[in-house]
Formats: sequence, C-alpha cells, structure tokens
Amino acid sequence: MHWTLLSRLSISTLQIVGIAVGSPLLLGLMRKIRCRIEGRVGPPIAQPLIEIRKLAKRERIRPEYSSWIFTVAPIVLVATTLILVAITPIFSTGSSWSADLFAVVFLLLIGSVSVALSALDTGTAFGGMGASRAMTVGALAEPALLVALLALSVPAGSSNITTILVRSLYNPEWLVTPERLLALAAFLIVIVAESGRLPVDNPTTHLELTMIHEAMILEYSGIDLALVKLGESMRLVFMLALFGNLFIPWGIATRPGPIYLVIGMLSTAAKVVGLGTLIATVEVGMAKLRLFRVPELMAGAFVLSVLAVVSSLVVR
Amino acid sequence: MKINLLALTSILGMAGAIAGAITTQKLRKWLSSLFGIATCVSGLVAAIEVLHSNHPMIFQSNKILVLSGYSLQLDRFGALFVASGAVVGIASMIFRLGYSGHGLASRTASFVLPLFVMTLLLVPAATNVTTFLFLWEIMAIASLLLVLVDHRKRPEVSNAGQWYGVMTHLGAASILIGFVLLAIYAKSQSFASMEATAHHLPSWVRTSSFFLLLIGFGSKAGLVPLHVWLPKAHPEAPGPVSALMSAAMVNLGLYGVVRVGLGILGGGPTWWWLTVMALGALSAMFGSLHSATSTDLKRLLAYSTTDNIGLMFLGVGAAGLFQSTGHQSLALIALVAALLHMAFHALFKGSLFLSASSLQQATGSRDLDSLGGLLSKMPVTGTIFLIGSLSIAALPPLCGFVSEWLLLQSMLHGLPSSNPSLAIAMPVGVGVLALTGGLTALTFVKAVGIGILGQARSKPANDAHEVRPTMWVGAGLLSAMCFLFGVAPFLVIPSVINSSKELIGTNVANPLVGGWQVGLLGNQGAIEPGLLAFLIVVFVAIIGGLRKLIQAPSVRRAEAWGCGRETQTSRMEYTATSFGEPVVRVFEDVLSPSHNLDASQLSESRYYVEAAHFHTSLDDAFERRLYRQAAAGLRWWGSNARRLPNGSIHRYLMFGMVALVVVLVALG
Amino acid sequence: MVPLVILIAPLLGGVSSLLFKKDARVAWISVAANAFVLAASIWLAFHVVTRGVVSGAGGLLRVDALSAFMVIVIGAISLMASWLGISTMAHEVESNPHQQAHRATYGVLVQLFIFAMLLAVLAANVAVMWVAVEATTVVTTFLVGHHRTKGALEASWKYIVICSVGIALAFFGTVLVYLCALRVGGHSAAALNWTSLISVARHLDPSVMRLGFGLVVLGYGTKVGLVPMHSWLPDAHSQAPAPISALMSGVLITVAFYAILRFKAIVDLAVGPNFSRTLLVIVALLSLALAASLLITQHDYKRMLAYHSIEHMGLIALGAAAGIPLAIAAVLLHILGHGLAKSILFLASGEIMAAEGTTEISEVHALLERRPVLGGVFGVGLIALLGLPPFSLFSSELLMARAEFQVGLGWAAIASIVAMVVIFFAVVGHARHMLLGSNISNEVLNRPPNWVSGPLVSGLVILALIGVLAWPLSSLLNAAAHVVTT
Amino acid sequence: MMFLSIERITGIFKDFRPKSISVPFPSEVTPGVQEASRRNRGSLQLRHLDAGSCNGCEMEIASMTSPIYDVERFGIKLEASPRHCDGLLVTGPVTRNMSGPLLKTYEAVPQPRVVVALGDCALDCGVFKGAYGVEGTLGDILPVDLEIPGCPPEPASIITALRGLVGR
Amino acid sequence: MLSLAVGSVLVCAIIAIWVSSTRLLIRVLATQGLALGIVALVLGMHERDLSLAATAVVVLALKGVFMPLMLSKVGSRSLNNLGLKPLVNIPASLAASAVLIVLAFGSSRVITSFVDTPIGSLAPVGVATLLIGFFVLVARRRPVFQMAGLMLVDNGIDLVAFLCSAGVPFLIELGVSLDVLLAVVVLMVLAQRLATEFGDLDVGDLRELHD
Repeated sequence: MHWTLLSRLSISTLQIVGIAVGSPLLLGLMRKIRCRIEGRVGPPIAQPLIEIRKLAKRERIRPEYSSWIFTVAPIVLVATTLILVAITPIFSTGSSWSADLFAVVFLLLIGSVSVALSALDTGTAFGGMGASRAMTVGALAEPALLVALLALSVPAGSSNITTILVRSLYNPEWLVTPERLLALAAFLIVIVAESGRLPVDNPTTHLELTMIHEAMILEYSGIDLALVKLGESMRLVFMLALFGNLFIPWGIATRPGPIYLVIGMLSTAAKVVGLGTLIATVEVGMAKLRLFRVPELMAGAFVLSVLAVVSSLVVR
Repeated sequence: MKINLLALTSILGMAGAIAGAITTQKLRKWLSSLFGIATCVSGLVAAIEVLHSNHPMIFQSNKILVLSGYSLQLDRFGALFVASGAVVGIASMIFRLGYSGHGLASRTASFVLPLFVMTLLLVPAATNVTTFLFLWEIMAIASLLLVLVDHRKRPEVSNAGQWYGVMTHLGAASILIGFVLLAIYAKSQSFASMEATAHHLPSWVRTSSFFLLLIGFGSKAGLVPLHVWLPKAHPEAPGPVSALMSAAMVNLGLYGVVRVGLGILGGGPTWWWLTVMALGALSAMFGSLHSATSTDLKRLLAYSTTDNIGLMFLGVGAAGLFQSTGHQSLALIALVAALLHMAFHALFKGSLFLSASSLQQATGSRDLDSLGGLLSKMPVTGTIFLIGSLSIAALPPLCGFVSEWLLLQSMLHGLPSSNPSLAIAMPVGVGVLALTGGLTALTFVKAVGIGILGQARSKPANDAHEVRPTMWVGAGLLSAMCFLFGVAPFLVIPSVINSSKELIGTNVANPLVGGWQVGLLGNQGAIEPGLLAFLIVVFVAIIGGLRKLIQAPSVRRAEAWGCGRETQTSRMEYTATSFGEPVVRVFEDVLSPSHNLDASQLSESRYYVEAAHFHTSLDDAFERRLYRQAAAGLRWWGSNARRLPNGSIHRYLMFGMVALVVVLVALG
Repeated sequence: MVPLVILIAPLLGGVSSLLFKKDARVAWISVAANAFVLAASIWLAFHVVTRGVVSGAGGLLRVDALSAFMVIVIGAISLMASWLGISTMAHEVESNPHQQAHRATYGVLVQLFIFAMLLAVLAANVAVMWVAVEATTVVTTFLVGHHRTKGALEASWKYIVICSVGIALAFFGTVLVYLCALRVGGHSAAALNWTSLISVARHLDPSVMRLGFGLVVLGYGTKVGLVPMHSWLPDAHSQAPAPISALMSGVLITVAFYAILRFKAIVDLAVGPNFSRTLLVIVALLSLALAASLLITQHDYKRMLAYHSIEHMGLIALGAAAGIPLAIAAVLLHILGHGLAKSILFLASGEIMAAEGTTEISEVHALLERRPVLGGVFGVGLIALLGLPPFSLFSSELLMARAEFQVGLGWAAIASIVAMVVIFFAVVGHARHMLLGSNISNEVLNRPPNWVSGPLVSGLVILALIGVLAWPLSSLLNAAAHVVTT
Repeated sequence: MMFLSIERITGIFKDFRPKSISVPFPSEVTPGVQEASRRNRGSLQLRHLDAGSCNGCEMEIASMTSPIYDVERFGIKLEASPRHCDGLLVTGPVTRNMSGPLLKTYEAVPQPRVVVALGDCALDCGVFKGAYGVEGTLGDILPVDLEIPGCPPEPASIITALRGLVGR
Repeated sequence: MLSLAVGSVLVCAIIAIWVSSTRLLIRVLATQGLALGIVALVLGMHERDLSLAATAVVVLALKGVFMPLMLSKVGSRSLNNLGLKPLVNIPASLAASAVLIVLAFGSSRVITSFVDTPIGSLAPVGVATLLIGFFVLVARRRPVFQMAGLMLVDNGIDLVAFLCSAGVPFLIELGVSLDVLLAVVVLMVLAQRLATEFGDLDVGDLRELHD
C-alpha cells in the first residue's frame, strides 16, 4: 500500500484536471436541471465552459484606482482551490499531503478573502457591499462548519481527511450514526452558504440590493472573470466532493493502481453529480432568504453541529 | 568574567532612561532608542540562552528594594515571554527612530520608554512578590505616561489615560492581594516557596488567590469585562508604544495567569479552568465583534487584541482543564498552542500597529473612512499591513494559521474523553474559535480593503507618501518573521514546548511531530505549512503564467462601473461603518448600538424633510452598563459624603465628643 | 551633647531672623540650620544603629533608633520647607507689601515649630513629649493664620480649638498612664520616662491602660488627623502657607503618630496586642473610608492633598495595628516617604497657587504644558503619593499589606486597598484635569528659578532612590522597629 | 483546442430535449454579424439599457427570458455588469439625460463590443422624434451593429436576431 | 473642705452651661479655677507635698486669676448680644449635663476602682467637668464660650490628676500650664481678630471652608 511520489503526483494532477474541467460542467448540469424543472430547454451543459472560453479572450479592464490586489486575487483564488484539490483525497487517498480538515477551512478562507479584498479594491459601493455581506455570511458559517468538521473527526480521532476516510471505511457502522447525519446536514448548509447558492444567495440575480457574491466580481472582465468563475465553480465541486467522500466513502481509491483510480474518479463524479442534482432540484422550489434571516439559518446549522458533537458523546 | 545578562538588561534599560532624560532633543531620541534596542538584544540573548539550556538564569541583590530584596530568575517559561517581548521591542525601537510623533520625542517619553521596555523584559523573570510588583507597577506607570504623551493634541488621550490608570491600578491591587495571600501561607514571598506550599493550602485560599490574580492579570491582558481601558489606551498611545502595549504588555497578563494557575498553584479544579475558558470565549467574541464594527483603525486593532487574548485564555483554560482531568499531553498541546499564539500574536499585532502608525503618520488620520488607496502610494507599508492582516486572519502560510490550527487540534482531541465538562467546553470552544476566526477575517478584510485599497478617501490620503525606511524596517522585521515562522514553525515550536513543559511537567512525553510538519503524533492530523507555502507560490506562478500565455497583459484602466452616473467620487465608496453594519444588525442584542435621528421638517409641510442628521454610535456595553454606572455610583456617594463636613466647628467637635463618650463607655 | 545641639540648632535660625528683620537673606541661616539638623541626624542615626542609644541634656533627651529616624524625617522636610519658604515669602511680599512686616514673625515661628517637633521626638519623657506636641499647636496656629484672611482666621480657630481639646484628651490619657506607672512603684519624676515605662509595662493595670490608650489614640489621633477628630486638617492645610502645610502634613502629623507608636509599645506589653490593634484598625478604616469618600468630588487641590494625608495616616495606623517588626519598619518607611512626597506636593502646590492665584481644581488646567516644571513635579509627586514605584511609598504599602495579612488583618488590608483604588480613581481624575490638556490661552509664563525647582526635583529623586535602594535604610528601619516592638 | 473537444464530448447531451413548454426555434441560424458570432462562439452577455423607452420593448425583453421563449438556451443572457458583457442592448430614443450614461456604459464594456438597437424608437426615435428631450437616435451616438425593428418587436424576432450574434 | 472644693468645681461647670452672659461666665470660670487651686493646695498640705503646693500656686494664679482676666478682655470687646441663641437651649443643656454626669460616674469606675482611695473616688467629678466642658464646646456659639469650654476640659483633667495621683511632677505641670496658658493667649488673640473681622459672631457660622 505504498504510494510512490510519482503516483501521488500524478493522482494530484489528475484531480486538478478532473475538477478544473468537471466543475464548469457540473454548473452547466445544475443549470440544465433547473431549466428542465422550470419547463425550459435551457442552455447546453457545456455552456459554462463555453463562457469561460469566450471570456479568456476578451479585454481585461482594471478599475482606475485599483492596486495589484485586484489583478492577483483571481489567480490566488484559483491557485488555492487547486491546491486544495491537489492535496485532498478526491479520487484517491494517494493524493493526501497532510490534508487536514481544519487546514481545508483556512485554505478556503484565502480564496474568500482574496475575492473580498479585490472587491474592495475596486473602490465601488457594490464591491464593498458584496464583500461585507459575503464576509458576514462566511463568518457566521464558520462556527457551524468547524464544529461539524469536529464532529466528523471525533470518531476517527483525527482531523486528517485520509485517516477519517480510511477508518470509516473499516468501520461502516459509523456512517449512519445520528451525530454523523447531523454533522453532515450542517456541513451541507454551510456548503450552500459558502458557495453562494440559494437560499443564501442567488447566483443568477441581477438585483444589486440582493446580491452577495455577484456584487464582488462586478468589475472583473475577460480572463480575470473567467478565472473567478472557474475558481468559484471549483470550490463548489471541491466541497461537494469532500462532502460526498465523507458521507459515502466507498469508491475512493485507497490503494495505487489505475483501476482503483478509475473507480475512484467515477464514484466521486457520481457523488458530486448526485449532490449537484439534489441542490439544483431543491433550489428551484426555494426563494432567497432575506439577508438578515441568513444568520438564523447559520445558527440552525451551528446547533445541528453542536448536537452532533454532543450526541456523539451521549451515544458512546 | 561572565556577564549576568539579567543585570545587563536592567542596567541598559536604566542607562537608556538616563540618557534619554539628560541629553539634547536630537540625541535623546537616538540614544534612548538605541539603548532600548540594546536592552532588548540583551534580553533576547538571555532568553535564547535559557530556552536552550536547562538552567534558569539568576540575578539577586539585597541592596536593591528596601526591606525585601530584588530577585530575578529567568526560567524557560518566562524566557518565551522575554524573547517575544524583546523581538517586539527591537522592532518598535527601530520604528521609533523614524517616527516623528511630537509627544514621543519629549524628554519624559525618552526617559520612560527604555524603562518600559526593560520592565517588559524583566517582569517574567521576577521571582518574588515585591520584585514582581515593583517591576509590574513600573511597567504600568511607564506605559501610562507613554499613553499620555500626546495629551496636548487630543482630549481623548487624558480620558484614555484615566481609564487605563484606574483599571491597571485595580488590577495591581487585586494581584497584590492575591500574591500576599499566597505569600502569607508560604511564609515567604518567593514564588518557589509559594509553589512548594501551594498544594497544602486550604482550598478557599487557593481559589480566592487564583481568582484575585485572574482579575489582576486579566485586567492587564484586556480580558472582558476588564478590557475597557484597552480599546481606549492602545489607540491613543503613539505608534511604537501601542505596538509594545498590544503585542508585548498584554502577554504578561497571560504570563501571570499561567504562572500562577499552572505553575505556582500547580493546576486547580475543573471549574477554575472552565471559568478561564468562559472568560476567554467571552473576550474573543466580544473583542472580535467590536473590532468587526470599529471604524478607527487602531481601535480596531486594540479590540482585536482583546479577541486574541481571549483565544489565548481559551487555550490556557483548555490546558488547565486537561490537566485537571488528567490529560497531561493534551494539556501540553493546548498550552503550546496558547503560547504559540501569544508569540505569533506579538509578531503580527506588532507589525499591524507599527504599520498602522505609519499610515496614521502619512495621512494624519486613523479613521478608516479617511484612508484608502494607500497600497499604491505606500507600497512597502501597505504590504506589511497586508501581511499582518492576513496573518491575524490565520491564513496559511502565515504564522497565525499554525497557532490557531494547533488550538483547534487540542480541543478536538479533548473530546473523546468521557468527561462531561470537556464535552461541553470543547465544542463551544471550537465554535467560538470559528466565529472569531470568521469575524477576524471580516475585520481585516475591512481594515485592508477600506484602509489601504480602493480610492483614497481624503485629500491627505491622496497625497500620502511612503514613510522613512527605519519605520518600515521596524514593522517589516516583524512581518518577515510572521512569514518565516508561518512557513517554518519548527524554528520556534521546540522552544515553546520546552517552555510549556516547565509548567506541565518535564516528564510528559512530547505529543507533537517535529520537522516541517506541525501536528500530533500517530496520524492524528498534521499540517505542513512549508509545503503549503511552496504550493501557493508554484500554483500562483503557474496560473499567472497561464493567464499571460492566453492573453497578452494589455489591461485597460477605466473608471469603475458606477451604473453610468456622471461622477464617481470616493464618497461613494463603501465605508467602514457600512461594512460592519451587517454584523451590527446580526448581533444587535450584544452590541446594542444607539441611533439618533434628528430630522427637521419644512415649515410648509411636515411631510417634507428639510435636513436630517443621523448619528449612530457603538459604545462598549461593559463600559456603559458596568463601569459608567459604578463611577456614577461613586460620584453620588462622594457628593453625598461632602455634606458631612459642612464647615461647622460644632459638628466637628461633636464627632470628637461622641468618640470620647464611646471610648469612655466602652473602656471605662 | 549631639541631641541637644540638634535641638538648639533650629532656634538659632529663628533668633537670627529676629535679629536681622530687614534682610530677606537671613532666612538662609534657617535653611543652613535645618540642613545641619539633617546632616547631624544622619550621623546620629549611624551612631545609634551601630553603637546604641544616646542621651543628652541630663537625661531629658534620649535618642534611640526610632527617634533618630524621626529626626531625619523632620530634618529633611524642614530643610526643604524652609528653603522653599524663602520663595513663598517672596511671592507674598510681591503680592502684598504689608506682609513684609510679618516675615520675621514667620521666620521665628517656623523655627520654633521645628524645635517643638524635634523636642517631641527627642524627649525621654512622655509628658515632655506632650508639652512639645501641644507647643506645636500653639506655634502653628499663627502660622496657619499667617495670611490673615477670613479663611485663614477660620482655619486657625478651628485648628486650635479642635487640637487643644484633642491634645487635652491625650493629656488625660497620659495622666492615666502615669497613675498606673506610679502604682507599680516608679519614682514620680522618672515614672513617665519611656525606658521606665517599658520596663514596668507588664505590670501596669490593664483596664486603666486600656482607657488611657483609648484617650491617647483619640487625643494624639486628633493631631495625626485620624477620624473622628480629623476635621481641622483639611481646613488648616489648605489655608496655611505652603511651607507650613508641608511641615504639618509632612512631619507634624507623623510626629503625633510617633507618640501613639510609643504608647502602643507600652500598652501592648500591658494588655496584649489585640487591644491596640482593634482600636487602630477601627480608626484607620474610618479614616480611609472618609478620605476616599471626600476625595471623589474634591474641588480644591490643597484640600485634596490634605485628605490624602488622612488616607495615609489611616494606612500608617493600619500598619501599626499589625504591629510586627516588619509592619513597624514599613510604617516608618511610609512616614518618611509620605513626608517627603507630601511636603514636595504642598510646596509645589504653593508655587502653583502663587502662579495661578487659585486653589480650585476646576480653574487650573494644562499645567504640564503651561508650567512644565511645576506640573511635572506635581504629577510625579502624585504618582509617588499614590503608591507607585519606584517611589518608596510603594514598598512600604506593599510591606504593610504583607504584615497585615500575616497577623490576620487581611480583611482590613483588603478594605484599605479598596479605598486606595477609589482614591486612585478620584485623584487621577483631578490630576488629569489639572495637568493634562493643551494651553488654550497661549500666555507666556515664566518658569520658577532653579533654586526653587531644584529641591523639589531632587526630593523626588531621593524619594525614588529610597524606594529602590535598600542599603543603608534597612538596618535603621529594622533597628527603629525593634524599639517599639518586642 | 481543448475547449472545442470538450464541446464534442458533451455533444452527446445535445439531443437530450426535456419535455418543455418552450416554443421551438428552427435549428439554423439567421445570418447576423459574422465577426461577432465567431467571437462569441455560443455565448452572449448583453447589458440592457433603456435610453428613453416607453417600456414596451422592455415588456418584450422580459418575455424573451421567460420559459416560453427561453433565450437562455442559445447562450444569450442579460447581465447586470457591463464588464461581464459583450455588448449593449439599447431600447428607446436616446434622451438628453441618458446620453451620458449611455456613453459611460458603452465605455464600460470590454472591447470588442456590439451595440444592438432594439425597437423602432432606438432606430429612428419613433413617435418621440423631434421631442424636446430627445437627443437623437442610437445610431447618432454609437455605432450600431444590429438593428431589431418593431414597435415593439416580438420576442421571437428579437431572439432570432440575437442568434445571429451568437451563431447558435 | 476638699469635697467642697471639688463639688464647687462641678457646680461651676454646670453654671457655665446655665449662663448666657459673658461676664457671669468669666466669673464662674475664675471661681472654678480658684476651687481647683484650693483642691491642689489642700491635697498638697495634706500630703505634705511641696511640689503639689507649688503647683497649686501656679494653678491659682493662672486659672483663678490670669486666664479669667484675659477672657474678660475678649468678653468685654464682644457685644453682649443675647440674640445669639445657643445651639442647644439651656434646659436641654442642663438635662444633657445631668446625663453627662451620670455617664462620667459610670465610666470612671475603672479609675476609681484602680485608685481605690477616698480622695480618688472623687475623680468622676473631674471626668464630668471634662465632659461638660466638651459639651459647652459643642453647644455654645460664641468664641468666649468655646474658650471657656476648653478651659473646663482642662480643669477637669487637672482635677482628675490631682485627685488620683496628686498631680503630675511639678516641672511637667509647669510645662503643661505654660502650654495651656499660651494656648489661651493664642485663642484670645484669635478671638480678638475674629471680633474685628466679623463682629460678635457665631463660630458655627465660620463655614467658608468646607468640601
């Protein structure tokens, strides 16, 4: 069961490529599903990829007073997301480079912070508004997220993702315990909030007063916009993949070998698609919450996760 | 002959003070700063020497301090605080060479500043009550005087000074009572004999002295609800002083609590530590909420100090809790995490305060809403500020990440035990840590985004220039260390473990992995900040390169999109107030903002408003509800007491007569 | 011989100012005389500590370590007060030429005052001491009323009436002690000598001694400024010329406390330490509570200093209540520290009053900017007086607290510390108003000459040095403490 | 390139037509602006701008995005930020008040950009011709790439015209 | 003889409360001083104590003659303003003095039982005089009365000293008397200044100095 450096590197590369290409497709798929439920035809699933391709060649515009932060932020967003993808076990546990659940949170935070800073760097009211709202929602989501992760790592006695996955593979009875379900529910809510989906944020809104995430990236154009969009979609897919693997660990490759890797890829893709479908379906029937109702949702998630931790101790 | 470095530190500090007091205006700034640096270097060397050996460093003299004796002994625990204070001291003193604040150039300030630095370094070495309190109070009075140096410019300074003075005196009184209580039972005022007798003390003595000392040290550390002075005094102090106070002095409050709680008293019952954790959690939440809503840059930093101190106390409380429930190695981890956070907080808060002072000096304001656009005008200072902000937001690969991660780990591993108090405390602790982490990210996105990004919000900010090199060298030193220790934490972690073992017990096995990794043995979770840093650099380079490849970097600079309106001025930018507004809304019950709307109607119709004035303010709830009430109560008492001596000699004589009758009746 | 010389020296200054009425420079003779007292007392202290007790004037005078210590305190503060007195008199003559005539009277009375205090601490006999303390009242009444304003007149009337009554009660107490001493077979003339009282102390009748000590505390407590007979103190201190306030607040009240200390040693032997402890704790806490309450909304800075004296006397009484050698050593150190700090503050406040023309706190502002030297001295003096290091009051307060805890008076110590925190709050608020802020009017002000600021600044430096350096003070303090403890 | 090949891979989904209420459009594209359709390659974001319209055209634009017409299926979207857009969709005569914002918005769009004049008023001011508040037609102020006549134009015809810009 | 003198000391004290005229008060004080002197004299002769006799002479001279004379100097300067009512009116004062006398007798048991001689058992009279003197200080408004109160206090203590221990040593007594004399002189000077400054005043109105 020893991973050579080469195999680990290649698995990481594969994950990067897979997620980078797959994530816009997942967004396309989710849009397609929504459209279908609404009775539309909807754009093709590859539409996000097409948009990114188009944007890559368009003109880049920088706001008058912005600094280098504005230029660097999209790169940082994509880079940190790619690092996450590279070091966490997504297709295979072989890609684990000290992948720690808590470290994941902080790495995700880099992306959020850089986008928020770039928004403020534009010097517009929209940017500030979006940054303020996004950071507030993020701050409120953080406790629920970390406590949920805490609950998930308690049974394994480790916050190392690989360890958690491997140990839960050997102890399938962990998977259906109530604390785990509670924690996962909280985690899912946080994913929805962090990736700017309904009911926290409406990714398709054009109304300035209700948008959170869109407001931050209003100034980006051309390849920068493409990078931001790519980064955001990769974040979503990464979180879904992490969630999927933690929820149903089976399928992930725990030993070297191309067959295992292919199984791992397919199973992860299936998990992500399944979750994406779920989210898209739920979103259609949902209205966006008022911004100041969001804390209630986050508090609910926090309570769920605390309950998860407490019940894990009670059950034992 | 081997020079005693503790004595040398004392002498250098005093020499600096004297040099600062008696030389000319030009010389004294240099002399006192250079002596200050020398003091710090000497203290740093001493600390490093102690950290790398098993022997404490001792300096004693009975010729100093009447009827008590002066006694210093630096052990490895204290050495950590000395080292961290010395680093901040060196940076601040270098910074001061370029700082042109008028007040800090005065004779008094030049006299007091080296003394302040010296006491910062010597307090952790004091080993008897008198020496400790002596140094502690000199530190207090020196810092008070330094806070006051700009009293001519702003009336708030003297107000801040009064708050600080009273709170620090309250704390000192509490410390005095607590220590004396222990000293009486030990029949000696030395810490060592207190430690030796502490286990045989009646529990009420242990408990009351612990809590008295907690109050005393907590007030210095800025622990809620004893923090009220901190967000007033730290901002009003001149730059280097606020850095020293916020990055080094508050740590000594932590030092005291740990020294007493885990060292002298050798741990205590669970509920002590639950209280410490609760106070830490309260401070962290309260501090982070207020810093998220502050618009004054230095006030924001000060509240964030309260926040971080809260996190450290959370860690210390966890350490005590683990120790009291028999989890020695977990206690070690938690303590290491807390101390690591202390050391790192010193670095990033020092760099933040110093660079914030540079911004203030360049623009003449510390109101976030009149800064802005400074990253391009002051690239070096701006970058230093940015690095500090990212560190404090615990972003990898900077140092704040390592310590916060370790703190989370210690709490995670405390959970599997079946102890119910742990089961409640740890998830709540993690929740608090997470919420404050999120709010800190928000706060510093605000500080950077509103403060140094975007369009300049005022004319002075628009005309700002980079500060003198000495200033950014001082601040940059610290932010470079933020980066260095963030990437290679193994440079400091062994020392922190050594120094924690001094208290937890030297025979406790080291549960942490070494090398480039930070983490727990046995695959229980580890991070590799060095690898992360490497990856970030590589990936940023790759993606940046790709972007260049795909598209020539022809960028059009254009006016930001303003919905097509005619002009777009800096007044239309999002302000710091509005940035924090969602937080205020969400936590309205905690923050209880006060709003005041004055609208005057047109005389023709009351449906048309002629002018409207809206004022909103966010006072410290503890200040308003606790301290102002207490002060009002005292004043009420004082003004009523004034009626007693009404000037009539008859009344005065009657007091005497009553007393005489009482004496005669009682004793006759 | 030396004690007598010390005693006589101040009188020379007085006589010379009587002889050369016209010449203002004659006051320097008094300064020199007082400097001589200080120097001689330091020599004497060395001598006493190393060689033992010195007697003089046919057994009327007796110098042990305690007396020697008190003489040092008196010498130091009278030196400073008479030095600054020259400046004060100059200010007064400047503002009111009629005062020229009173200059000589002033010079004589001050020196008489110092003489009486020296006599009180040097006397071998209780009754002689009483006579000396009463004499200080008589002499200082005119000094309090020196300004001849209505306020000064009022203050001096209150002062003499209240203090005379008080001191009469002390006499009553002395008489009762004398009764007891006679009964156990003392020779009538020598029965009131300290040495003989101490030697027979164990056989004195406890119940009469109790009553006697109660009256002594009440009586001398009046002069000390302890509640309930403290009321003269704020009035007198605020109305007297600054050097007189300095002398009264700096030494006179502690000389009276010296008397209580002496009696306490006897009473402790006669009835056990608990009695005096209880009594002193009661008056101490009352004094502290009163000082704290009245400082909160104080409006007059000289009265503020006066109430501060009541606070410190309360602290000293509490320290004395603890009674162990450590406590007494601390009390003596506190007497020295408080004396220096308080006299410096009163002298500085005199200069401030001369410059500003008011004693209202609300009318003085931005002193640090407008008058940096005076403001600085006043501020640093307050720091010292509030018990902050490096000044010696810090050490003595800490030691007293330790001693109080040691004998089980921890609760009282805590109460005193609480009072001190309240006082800190109050005084810092007042000081902030007086010292800080910016100069609105931009007036040009002249600084005090160096010969005026010099003694004040060096006094503060000495005070700091006393707080930091242990040697050689520790041995003197320990020796003095052992005089009145067993 | 890589993206093109991805398009082929996902081509298997092209025939997947859910049961929808959308009106079908012919699969062939009406010729539009060649250069733009090559550039945009199946994705077009437009910033809609009302330069002085009576809001009739707006009603039609709104129904264009409804499930019935579902313009999104051709990769055409209306965006809030001009930075994200490929061009402007302008309705109404250009009034004096809106000519400045119109130019600003045009400047805000990354180059190269298309300008679509929607409705008769945008083409020749319609009934507002000569009104005191009207500055002129869109063509007087900006180079117009695509004209969609009608008062108001039907959604289907708008979509048909826009498809020429996307090439789909 | 002795008890008569002692008694008259007390009676004088009570009368001092009673009177409201300055002249009468001074006479009463003189009488008391004389009575005190006589007490000392009788004791001195009885004990054949020369120093006590000398003390008696001093007391007679000072308290019986000199001090009243000085008081009268002050008293004559002040207008005999009867409109100035005492703080506590005369009947109440007398009742209070009765209470004080009882209190004095009750509380001096320690002294009497300690001295345990027939003469010593008269000591409570001294204490009573002291208390009454204090009462006069508290309850009377005019400067002269305050001086008188002070003297009453002093006389009371002296009386106790004479009765219990035949007085303090002569030298000391001399010093004490000198002090008291000086104090009275100072008081007199002050009272005169007060009179010139304020006229005939109530010392209780001196309230300019307070917090």
